[in-house]
This record gives sequence, structure tokens and C-alpha cells, in this order.
Amino acid sequence: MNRREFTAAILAGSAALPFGITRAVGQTRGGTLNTIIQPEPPVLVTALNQQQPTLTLGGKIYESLLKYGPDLKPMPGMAKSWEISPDGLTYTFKLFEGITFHDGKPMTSEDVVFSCMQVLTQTHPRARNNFARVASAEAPDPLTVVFKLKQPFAPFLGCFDCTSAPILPKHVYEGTDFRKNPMNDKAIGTGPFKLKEWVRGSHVHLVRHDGYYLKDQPYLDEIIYRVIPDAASRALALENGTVQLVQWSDIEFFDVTRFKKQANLEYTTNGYEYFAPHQWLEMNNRIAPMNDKRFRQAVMHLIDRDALNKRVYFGNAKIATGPISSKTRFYDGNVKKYEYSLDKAKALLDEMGLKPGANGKRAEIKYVVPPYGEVYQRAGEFFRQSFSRVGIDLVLVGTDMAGWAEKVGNWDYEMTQNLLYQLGDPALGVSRTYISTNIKKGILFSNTQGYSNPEVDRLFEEAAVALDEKKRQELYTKVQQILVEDVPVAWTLELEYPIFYDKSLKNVVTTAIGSHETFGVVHKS
Amino acid sequence: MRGARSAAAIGLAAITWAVRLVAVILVIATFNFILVRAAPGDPAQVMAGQSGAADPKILEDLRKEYGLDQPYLVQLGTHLKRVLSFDLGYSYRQRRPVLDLIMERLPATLLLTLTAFCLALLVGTTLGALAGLAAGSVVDTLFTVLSLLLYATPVFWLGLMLVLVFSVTLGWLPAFGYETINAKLTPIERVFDIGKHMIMPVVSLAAIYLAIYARLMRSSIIEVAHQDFIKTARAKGLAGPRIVVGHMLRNALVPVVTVAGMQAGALVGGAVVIETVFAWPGLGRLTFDAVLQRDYPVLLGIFLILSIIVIVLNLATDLVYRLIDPRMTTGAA
Amino acid sequence: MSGASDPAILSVESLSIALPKGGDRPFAVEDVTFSIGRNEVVCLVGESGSGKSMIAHAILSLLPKGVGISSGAVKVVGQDTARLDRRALRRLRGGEAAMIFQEPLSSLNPLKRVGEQIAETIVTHQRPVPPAAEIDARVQDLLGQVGLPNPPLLARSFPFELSGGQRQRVMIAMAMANRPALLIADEPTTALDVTTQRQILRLIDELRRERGMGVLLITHDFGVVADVADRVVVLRHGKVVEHGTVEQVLRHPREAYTRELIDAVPKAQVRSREDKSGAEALLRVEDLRKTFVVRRGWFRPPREVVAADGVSLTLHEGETLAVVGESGSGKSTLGRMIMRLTEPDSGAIRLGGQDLRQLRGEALRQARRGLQIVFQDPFASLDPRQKVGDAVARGPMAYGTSRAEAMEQARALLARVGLTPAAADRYPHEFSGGQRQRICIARALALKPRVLVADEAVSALDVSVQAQVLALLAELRREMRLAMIFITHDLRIAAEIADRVIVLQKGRIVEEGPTAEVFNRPREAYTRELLEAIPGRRFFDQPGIVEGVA
Amino acid sequence: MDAVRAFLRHPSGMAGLVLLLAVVALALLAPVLFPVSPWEMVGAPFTPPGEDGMWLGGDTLGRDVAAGVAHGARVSLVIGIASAFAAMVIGVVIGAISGYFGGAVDLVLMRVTELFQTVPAFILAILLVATFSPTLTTIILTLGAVSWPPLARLTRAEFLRLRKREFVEAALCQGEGTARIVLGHILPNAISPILVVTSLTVATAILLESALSFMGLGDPNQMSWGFMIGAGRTVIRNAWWMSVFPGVAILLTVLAINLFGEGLSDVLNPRVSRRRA
Repeated sequence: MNRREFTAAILAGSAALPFGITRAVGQTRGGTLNTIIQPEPPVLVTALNQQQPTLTLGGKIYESLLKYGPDLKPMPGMAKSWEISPDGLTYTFKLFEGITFHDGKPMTSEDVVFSCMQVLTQTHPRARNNFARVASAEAPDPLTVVFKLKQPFAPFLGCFDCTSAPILPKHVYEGTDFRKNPMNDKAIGTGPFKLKEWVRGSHVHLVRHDGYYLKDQPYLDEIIYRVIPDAASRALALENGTVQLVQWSDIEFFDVTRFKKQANLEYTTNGYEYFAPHQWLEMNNRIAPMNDKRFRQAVMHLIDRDALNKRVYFGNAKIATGPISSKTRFYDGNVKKYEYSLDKAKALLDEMGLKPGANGKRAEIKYVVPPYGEVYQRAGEFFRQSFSRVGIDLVLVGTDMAGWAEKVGNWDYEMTQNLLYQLGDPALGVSRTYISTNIKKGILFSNTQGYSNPEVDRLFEEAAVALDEKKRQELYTKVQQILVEDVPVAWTLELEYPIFYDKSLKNVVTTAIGSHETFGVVHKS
Repeated sequence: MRGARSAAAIGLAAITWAVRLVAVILVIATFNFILVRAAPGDPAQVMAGQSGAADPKILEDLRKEYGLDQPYLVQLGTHLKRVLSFDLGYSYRQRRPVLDLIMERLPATLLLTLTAFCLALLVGTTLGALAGLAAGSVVDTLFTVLSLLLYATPVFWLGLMLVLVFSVTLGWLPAFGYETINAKLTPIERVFDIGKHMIMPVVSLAAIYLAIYARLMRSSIIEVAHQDFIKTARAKGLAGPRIVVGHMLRNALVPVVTVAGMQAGALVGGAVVIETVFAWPGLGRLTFDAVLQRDYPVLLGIFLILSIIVIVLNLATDLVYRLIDPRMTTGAA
Repeated sequence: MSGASDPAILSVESLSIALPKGGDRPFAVEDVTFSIGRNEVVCLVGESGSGKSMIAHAILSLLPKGVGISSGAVKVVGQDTARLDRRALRRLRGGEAAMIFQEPLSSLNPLKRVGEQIAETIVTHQRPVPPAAEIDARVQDLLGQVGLPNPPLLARSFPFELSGGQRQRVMIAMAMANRPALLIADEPTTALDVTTQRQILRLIDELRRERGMGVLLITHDFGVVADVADRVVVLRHGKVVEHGTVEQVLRHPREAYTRELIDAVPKAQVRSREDKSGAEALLRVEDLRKTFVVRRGWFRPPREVVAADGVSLTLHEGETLAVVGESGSGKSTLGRMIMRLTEPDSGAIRLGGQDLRQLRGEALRQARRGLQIVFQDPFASLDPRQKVGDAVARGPMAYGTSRAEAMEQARALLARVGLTPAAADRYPHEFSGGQRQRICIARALALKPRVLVADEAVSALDVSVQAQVLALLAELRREMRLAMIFITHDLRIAAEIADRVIVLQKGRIVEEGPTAEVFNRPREAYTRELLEAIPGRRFFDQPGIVEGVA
Repeated sequence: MDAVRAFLRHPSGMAGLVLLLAVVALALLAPVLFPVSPWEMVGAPFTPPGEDGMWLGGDTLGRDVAAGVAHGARVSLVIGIASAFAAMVIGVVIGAISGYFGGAVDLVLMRVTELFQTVPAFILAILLVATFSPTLTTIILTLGAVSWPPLARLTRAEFLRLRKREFVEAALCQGEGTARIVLGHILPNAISPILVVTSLTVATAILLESALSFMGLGDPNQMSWGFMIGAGRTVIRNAWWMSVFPGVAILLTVLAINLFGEGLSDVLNPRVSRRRA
């Protein structure tokens, strides 16, 4: 999982809204949308940085070939149609006509090939893995892109949302140092909105891209993203209408209940299906006692995940049953259950010989608190209390992002909290945490806890290349059962972030990536 | 002719300071560099972290790109060379030259700190003087208690309390930010708008220094009141007010000015907290983020700039000091 | 010139000033009566704590908080200052009655040009306020009258840019600004060198003559009294001991106390001394040089002060050598260099064959035994946190004497210098200045030194005490065959005690010789000047005085 | 002894002392008054003051604010005193060396001191703590490291002043060694202003610590006042009590120490008490 997911990882709540874009009558053009960006992103070029805020903003500026519905099925993006060869090796995309970059130059299949095969493979770790599977990419004509894969890769069609495969202008980046290209400040994409000004520490001002290829879109004239580092201030801003839209962790979860009651606000937890944030207590499997399966199972028993959800996440989450989120595909809830039971936990600990010492303590374990805000701090405090009930001392270690990254990346930790996005397909978002081929020292968000099981490796690999959905489901069910038995990490919750927006706004959440979407269709009634 | 002499003296002092400045800059640059590099945490790691699951290739590229693979001495050398040419390096996290980053934040911080500084100095000394003159009176005790309280109040907490009262409860003042964004105001309106946003941050930042200066001025006034030349003035038949204005104030200000100069650094430090509380788009906030992000170039840059600001403020107070006290300019005493 | 007939300019009528509760005594001043007529100089004499300053301050009702006139009255040109309202009082202050103080530096506002400070006085009192030009003229005129060079420049200077004497002149100019009828001078010359003192006293006297002012001069120095006063009021513990003309009081004192005081005044009369220059040389100082360099900022040329410019001297067995000179003459530096407290730039200090200047560390420590010093300020020279006994015993102990033994000696010594042995267990703050100086002497002698350096050792003491300490030193010196270097600004004391005298000026020896010669047949003009300046010399030189008190 | 008596007669000083003793008592009795760990989630989150047995209310996790304030007193005092002590040790050593030997040593040491004074203390503290990960020890050392310069300067000044005093020179002439002179004569006479400033450093240290933990740079295992305010800050609109009470606690403690320190300084040495700030 990665930084953007992490900073994002906070709250949610659930309620199903009808999807699909309202072709509302009397649809009005124009208007300003005030919203929040938090924390302030380092850049707006989504190809270079994939933190949540970067994506929220960049999503308006950079588009990709496809979009994904709430059911995670592909929908037209800049590609109006696509087809896959029966052998699952050739993908052909047809682009819309008249797509232009913000600098007025036309966007062609050349730009797509350049972006995917040259830029992203260097700057975008996730895309890097995806396009590594591509044998060749061609642009036979300006409106056609053809990808040929080395071997079948089931979720390939799931790699073209604007966060995974943003398209950049070839004429700007070709032959330059992508990371240092001065044009990064200009952030030139093809999205419905373009950058007008960015006052660091204050706000980012986007205005409509008049040359946008879809008729009438975007409906809004401008979007203003305010930087408000202080949560209380953010809440205030939403309350008094200074902003009309908040997403991800903008609003602390304990405020959610309060805002649900606010009459002028619409509330939803949809629009996160693609990410399906999945959280767990990570245990370094290399070190005793965490190297003992029974200990890890005991951990599953001793954490009152329901209380965790209520106290720390104020009910804005769902209890996770295993590695795959119930909000995404191939989930199977029919796995071993670990209910909250201190006795069972103690029993397991005793059984493995981790008996209470003279002072009644069984062990002392260092817990690195992820430096991503108070919720992580409180969660840590919650875990510490939970462990203390069975005589295990959890010592919280505070650190900054750098420290955390290094400790976890280099396996130099005992326990920490971690959170992953599922990215619409286990092959993209789940397997990376468990397959032994992804145990890579110094690299975050890989199989850092060091779990290794050949059977699991095999099942994940087969499932990735298998084309038949039913076949994949079987394989994934199997994997889930094995993992839940082994407990490589102690899964805690599936977070459900809220989106609050003013009732006057329409079509805010229309796809599986919610507030990261282009907002071309968003309008005021 | 004394005028000329003191002018020359001040000129010399200025040169002295210029030389100092450069020296200090170099030392501080080195000092900061060592300090920051002592930190655990590989910047490449973090950056990689930023851009999703890092892999060895990207890490390597980054290390090369930012010379992190060079030996420290080489890095230090390049750092110092850059500093002198006022190139503060390039922030890989923000992907922009550090100088730009700092410069766009600097005005906000300067506005905040300088306003707070002046406010504290003016109000502080005035209150202090009044209290000192009325030493022992009710007014005096009142001021003393007030300043004691302010002196003991955590800056950030004061800020929060102000927000609680004036934004949350009364809704009079904006709780955060620097100005109303995109409000399309006339220049004058804008000034007032910013002013409105400034009130709480400035007050909470100024409070503690106000207290310090008030207490200092008070004791200083009392001290001066006991000096012989005040007795002379009375023996001359001067009236009370004349004595205060003509003989006491200037003499009493000397120690206050000195301390004020020394406080400059602390003031800038306080800004970090305040800017966090009030989402003030200044250096303070940038500093904090930079520390959490281990954004070495930015950190080094900020430290340097802040130190320079402090030195300059010291210089300023030193000059003021010279203006107040002729003994300084002629190097006597 | 006695102005008894004309109406008194100042009349103090059975004045009592009450001290705040809990003081060492209920009254600072008790039932004091005297008056000053036109063109008359009255001196208030008394030792510290006699309440003389209190009276001066009472006159302009400048008494400190909590201290007030409890009975009696002070009348200036007929008006009772205690009864005056604020405005009238202000008109009086600096108007009819002006005052100058002991420390001219601290008495002037350091941040204001002296011209402004004088002008201020004029502006406050002259109605209608004269035009600026006229004021400037007056100011410069005044500066001229008090004998300051280049008035225009001076008016623009700041106090710190002037010398002590000049500052006092400025104070006087300020006081004269509104042609006062009464001038109150509170120890106006105590902080100044003899020569300057002389000039200032002259100036005051001249001004008095010109303007027929009444002058109240407060002093502790009978010499000064003898020189300038018409009448004297002798105070003790706030009470008038004796009151009369200079003739009466100084020549034929009625009261024992007065007599003691007058007695105690060193008379600058050289009694015949045996010449010890035959004795073997004990300490040899050869061509000592020292220049103090004051760095002023990075670019300003450093200021250089020459403290010793090739000073050579020899001290013989049992001899007392007086080093006299005015402030800044480098006499103290000389003493400190001999003690190795200040590093000379060049030269040699030979004690018993070895050159102290070459010694370092332990060797130096050992050498120090033979050389001890007594400082000027008895309050600063004892560690407030160290018992007197320890202070004395430390020395011997540092050189290996057992504590018991050292304390034994300490007690004996304390007794010898005139303190009770019990003093050993008390702390310095429990002793008076005189006693402390005795302790310091005991401490110095504890190591049985061969040379004792006395740096202004009695200058800080009242005359009576001064005399006693001097006597003590004289005795000890004979007893212990001490050779002594006696550093002092007061030639009278030198005359009293020294066998030989060295006169220093700006780090140079201007004259050297047996005391008698130097005093009776001075070769150098400067020496003559100094001798001239000795207050009351002429008066006391007249024969008969000694019998007078005997 | 007279000093003690004088202090007893010093009203504000006594007020400070009493208040301070109260805080100390609270710190000592914390485990008795609130046996349950202040981290234990004893009630419902956001419990307002007075409800279900928490008279200062509960925090975001339903922990007793009162317990937090009580236990926080320990942390604040420990950190304050320990770091002030550290600062004193560093400051006195550097100041003493600088002041007694003077010359080049003095020059170098004072430049270093100036350097430390030029870099804003709080930002330096943030950097140090963030660098060496916040634990009780690192925080104490850090605060010590940023608070020593004033003490060094003061000590230096005192040493310069006393070194030239006649009684010290007399001791020298009496053949006493450097060590004896420094420890036996100079230090004892310099100590009282140093103690005064140290006592005031305790106050500043407490403020600095609270600011650090407020910004999330405190020791996560210590329930400290700054941490509580920081945690309560975001919810200040819904739950004022979480940030108000700890804040008051800091205010009172710092106030107490300042009053005490100033009383001390008035009694021990008016000279310094006038210069301080």
C-alpha cells in the first residue's frame, strides 16, 4: 500500500445511493466549487506523485483511457471503446476525437504510448509493475492504441483509471528529466479543469478547460481547493459553508455524526470502491514471538475490533474478515472467524509457552506509530490497552514519516499499523502484500512482514493470469482461507470514508474513484 | 561633528555586522547540515514512499539525483558553495527550488512575526512604564498580575482559547487562514480582510513577549527612578512629567531594547506553533512539514533564512541601541 | 565677612529627621540648628552616618521615601520648604537654591548632551521662556564661567565624554544657571583628585564672592573645611557636636570628639625618618612596562592607555615606600603587577634573587608567600561566604600548615590586629569597615610575608579609623621588619608613614626621594602642584596646632 | 537562613511556592487519586465534565481527563526539572570555563553559545526531537540542549565579575589553587543567580515540552498536558474541556514556578532579578 492510501486512511459510514449520472433537467452551467485539499500536495502531476491529495487534484487535470463504475466495470474515459483479443494478449483502445491538452495541442495515441511506456514506467511504481507486463505498445493511427502483453494478465483492463495511468503531453516531456521538468508547475493535462494559480500554503485554483472534448463539460467554471491543515478549522469551513465538498480524511470521523445531521449536506461513503481501504495490525513475522502462528492468532482474538471501530473510528468502518475487502471483487467471507476473547488469546499464548512472568508480563513489544495523524495515534493507544489486558506491553514508538518509512521498509520494526488499497483486483492490490517474490528489503508496501508460503504464491500467480472469472474466484477463496488461518497480519477494519457535499451539487460521486474523478459532470442545481 | 562621528561609527558597525553575517551564515549552514544529516531516515526512502511502493531502481535514481550517494564532506562542500550563491538547493519532495518555497512563505511569516514584535514592544513598554511609574499602586499590581499570567500561558493554548471564544462562540473572527480566498476584494477591503485574519495569530504570538517587555520596562523604570541624575532633575525643579519624558524613558528603554533583540529568535520559533494553529501560510508551517518529511534541502534553507532574520533583527536592535545610547557609538564606557 | 547681620539665606531650626521604623536609630538628624548668611560658606563635617547628607537633602525636601522631617523647620530665604506647595517648591529648587552632588557622572543624564541639561534648568525657571538663541548663549556663557574650554563644543558633548572635573564643573554651571542665593554642595570633591578638588573648591569660592551666595558645603575632610569654610558645624550620629568659626573649632576645639577628628587628620608633616636605603635591597622592579589596549569594535583603532612606562624601583629591608599619584597615574597597576595579578608587558620583578615574572605554576605559588597585599575596599576583599578565621588561616593551610595550627595563628593574629579571637568564627558582614580592613591585614600577615603591598589600604575609611589603621600598620611593620609599598592618592598619608616617596604621573616616575626632601624641597612642578593641592595644608602647617590639640 | 525568612515574607513568592507544592502533591498522589492508568478507556468518548464519574470529562477515547491532568503533572515536572538541570550543568560548565579562563577559550565558547542562540530554540528542539525520535530522555536532553545558553552567559558574567573581585585575588595571593578558588570562592558566590535562572528555566522547559507534544512530538507513552491539548485541539468545537483543563494546568504550574523563581531572585540577589527576562 502506499502513502496516498495512508494519509487518506481514516473514516467512512455506509449508505447506498443510486449511481449513474443524473441527466438532470435544468442542468446549470457555471458556478464555483469550494473544497479542501489536505495535506497540501507536493506537485499536481499525478504521474510523479500518488498521494491522495495529489490524485484528488490531479484527477481533475489528468485523464486516462477508462473510468470504473461502482461495480468496478470499465467505462469510457478518453477511450470511447476497446476490445480484447480472445487469447487475452492484445488490447486495442479507440480514442475520442478532438481531445486537447491545456496548452491547446491535440492529444493523440502517441501521447498515450509515451506516457504509459516511458514516463509512468519510470516514475509511477504501480504503473511500472502493470506496464512491465506489456510486450509492445503501438499507435497505428492518432486515435488508436494497441497494447500487446507478454502473457495474459486478467486485471490489465483495470489499470487505466486516471490515478494509475494519467496521460501526459509528449511534446512537453519527451527527452527531459520528468521529475525536474519546469513544466511540472504548469501541470498540463487533458482533464476538464486546468490550473490557474497555486498559492502554496493557501489554495489551488482550477478553472474550466474550454477545449474539453465532451460537449458542455465541465459544467462548473472553477474549483478552489483550500489548504486547511487544522482539522477543527476544516470542520468549521464545512459547517459555515466556506467549502461545499469534503472527502477522504478532511473531516475527522467523530464529526461525521454531527454533519450527517446538517440539513444542507449530502452524505455518502460511495466512491471508494476502487480503493477499498483495508487496514491491519502488521507484525514482523521474522521476530519472536510474532514468528509463531499461534501468537498472531491470539492477536486476532485479543483485539476487540468492534470496540476499535466504535471508539477510534466511531463506527465508520466494517470489521475485516481477511485479506480481501468485502467491498471489492473475489471476496469470500466464508473463512475462519476470530471473535474477541481474551481467554482464547491467553490460551493460545500459554500453549505456545509465552507465560506471564513474575510481574505478570508475558512480553514487551515495540509498536511504531504511523505518523499519519491522530487517528493512528489513538489506534496505537487502543492496541496498547488491548495487549495490556493479556499481559503484553506494547511500547509506542513515535516517529516521523521518514523514520516510519525506513523502519518498516527495512523490516526494522516489531509491530505497526498498516493500510492497503485493493485497487479493484486482488492481483493489483492484495497479492503484493503476501507473495514471497515481493519480499524486498528497503521497499515500503511490499511484503514487509516477511510472510512466505509457496502455496499462497502459486495460487496468487495462477489467479493473476487466469482469464475465467469463476476460476479466479476459486483460487482467491482458497488463498483467503489459507491466509486467515496463518494470519500474516492481523486484519482489523475496512474503512469507509465519508464524502459530504452541499445538496446544491449534483453528480459528485459517479464512479469507483469518487472524489478523484474528473468532475466534468459535476454541476450546481 | 559628533553627528558625523556617530554616523561613521554606525557605518563601521554596519560593515562589522556584514562580515559577521557571512561568517555566521557559513557556520550555521555547516551546523544545520551536520544536525540534519545526523538524522536517521533515508530521504530517498521517504520520497519513494511518497510515490507509492518504491523499488530499488527508483531509490537509486533518487540517491543519484540528490547526491545522497556522495560522501558527506562532498555534500557539505556543495551545500556551502550553494548557500553562498544563495542557491538553497532543490526540494525533491516539493519538486521546486527551496528558495522559491521559502520566499513565497516568507512574507506571511514576516508579516505575522514583525507585527507581533512591534505590538509586543509598543504595548509592553507602555504598560510596563505606566506600572513602573505607579509602582505599588493598584494599576501596577493589575498589570503585574496580567503580565505574569500571559507570561505563563502556552502560546498555542492561548491561540486555541481565542479561537474558542472569538470564532467558535462569538463568530467574530475567522478561525484560520491568511485572507478570504477568491473574495474579489478592492485593495483596501483586502487589507482589512487580512488584518481581520491577523488579529488572533498576532495577539497569541505577541502575548508572552508583551508580558516580558512589560515586566522588563517596569523594573527598568523603577531602577532608573532611583538614579542620581533623576535626583538632579528634581533638584533642578523639573516637574514630574518632564522628568519622566525627558530623563527616565530613554534610559529605561536601553535594557528593553537589548532583550528585545535577543528575543527575536524565540519569536520566530513561536511562529511555528501559531502558524500551525491558525493555518497561517508561512515558514513556520513549512518548517514543521519539512521536519516530518525530512525534506533536508528545505530544512537547511529554512534554518538558514530564520537565522539570518534573527541576525538582521539583532543588527536592527543594535542600531536602535546605538541611537538611544551615545556611549555605544563612540565605543566609550 | 561673617554675614550674621543680614537676614539668613538658609536657616535650619532645631531640625529632626525621623528614620523609618526598624532602623539602627530612630533619628537620622536630631535637633540641628544653624544658619547661613549671604556670601557665607558653612561646612557640615562629620564621618559617614553622621546625617550630614540628610540635612542637605532635607533643605530641598529631596529626602528618600519613608524619611521625613519630624520636627523643626528648614527656611530658605525665609520660606519653610516643608510647607511649600509643589509649584513653589519647584520654583525654589534650581531657582533660589541649587544643589550639586558627590558623583558628577551618575548625577548627569548619560543620554543627554550637557548643553541641553543646562538649558533645561533655564527653561524651567525663566518666565517668560527666553528664545532658543538666548538660551544657547546663556549656556555657553555659564560653561565659560565655570572655566570649561571651548563652550560651544562642550555644550554638545555627552557626560561620558568629559573628565570627572569637567563633569563637576558642568554640574556647577547647571546650579548657577538661575543665580541661586544658596548653593548646597554635598561632598562635591570627594570623587575627584586633589588637584581637581582644589580647582573646584576655588571655583565655588569665586562664584560665591561674585554673587554673594550662601554656600552649604558638606564634607568629611577637615582640610577642605580649613581651606574654604567661614563657619563649621561638626556632626556626630545626627547631633551637633560643635558649632563655630573655623578659628574656634579647628584651633581650639572644645569637644573631645572634635579634637580626635582633627588629630586624626594627617598633617602632611614629615617627622624625621632614619634612611633605610643603606639596608639590603629586598625587591627590585626593573623597567616595568604595561599598556592597556581597549578593543572597540572591529574597525575602530583600539584605545591605548599607558599604565607603566618604564617604572623601576627598589624596596629595602623594613622600608616603607609610598607610591603617590592621581587616578590614572598607574599606581595601582604597579602594585598589581608586583603581585603578579596583572601581567606586565616587559620588565622584571626581582624578589630574593628570582624574577617573579619568569615564574609559573607551583614556583609562582611558592614565591607568592613572601609578597602579600591589602586592598582598598574592605567590603569587596573578604569572601562573604567564608568565616573570618578561615579567611586568615587559608593561606598557611595552602602551604601545608595543619588546620588546627593555622586556626591557632589566625586567632592570635586577629587579636594582634585588635579584634577578639572570637571574631574567627563570624562572617565578614558582621564587621565594620575598619574591622574588616584589620582582618585583611591579619590575612596578609598570616603568611609572614617580607613585602606588604597596601593598595589605598585606608582610603575607604573614615579619618578616625584611618588613623588607627595607619598606626597599626606602623607598629606591625616595626615588629615584623616588614617592607611595605604603600600606594595612595593622599600625600598627607604618604607623609605620615613613608620613608621614601615615589610620585607617579601617567605611568612615569616624575620624582623619587626621601619623604622629607620630596615634601620640603620638591624638584618637579607636578609634585609641587600636588603638595599645593593638599587641603588645609597651609592651615595645619602653622605651628601651634599640635599643642592646640595636645 | 535570613534568605528563608525573607522568602517567607515575600507574598508572591510564597503564593508561587504554595501553588507549586500543590502541583507537586498532585503529581505525587496521582497514582493514589487515579489508580487506573490515564490511558484506560473508562467511559464513553466525549463524556462532558461531571458525567459518569469524570469530573473533568472524558476524551476522544473516553479516557478520564482528570486522570490525565494528574498524571500529566508528573511528566511535566520531571521533564521540566530534569531538562533545566541538564541545561544548568551544560551552562555552568561552559560559562565557568569561559568566564574564568577568558581569552581564546572564552571567544570560541561564546561564539558557540551565540550560535545556539541564533537558531530559534523551539525549531531546533523540533528538529532534535524529530531526529532522535521522541522519548522521555531525548526530550529532556533536547530541552537541555536548547536552554543552556542563557545560563552559560549568566555564569560567564558572574565569573568575570567575581574573578576580578579582591577576595578572589587575595585567595590567589594566599597561594590557593585554581580548583579551590573556583569551587571555594567563585562558585558559591555565583550560585544564587544561577539557581534563580535555572528555576525559571524549568518553567520555559515545561512550556517548550507542551508545545512539542502539542505538535505531536511528545513521548507517545507519556500522558502529558501538551499531548492532551494537542489531542483535544481538533475537537475543541465539540469538547472544549479536553483542551481547556490541561491548558489551565500548564498555566498554573508555569505561573507557580515563575512566582517562586522571582521571589527567590528578589530574596537572593536583586541584581539579577532586575536583569532577567
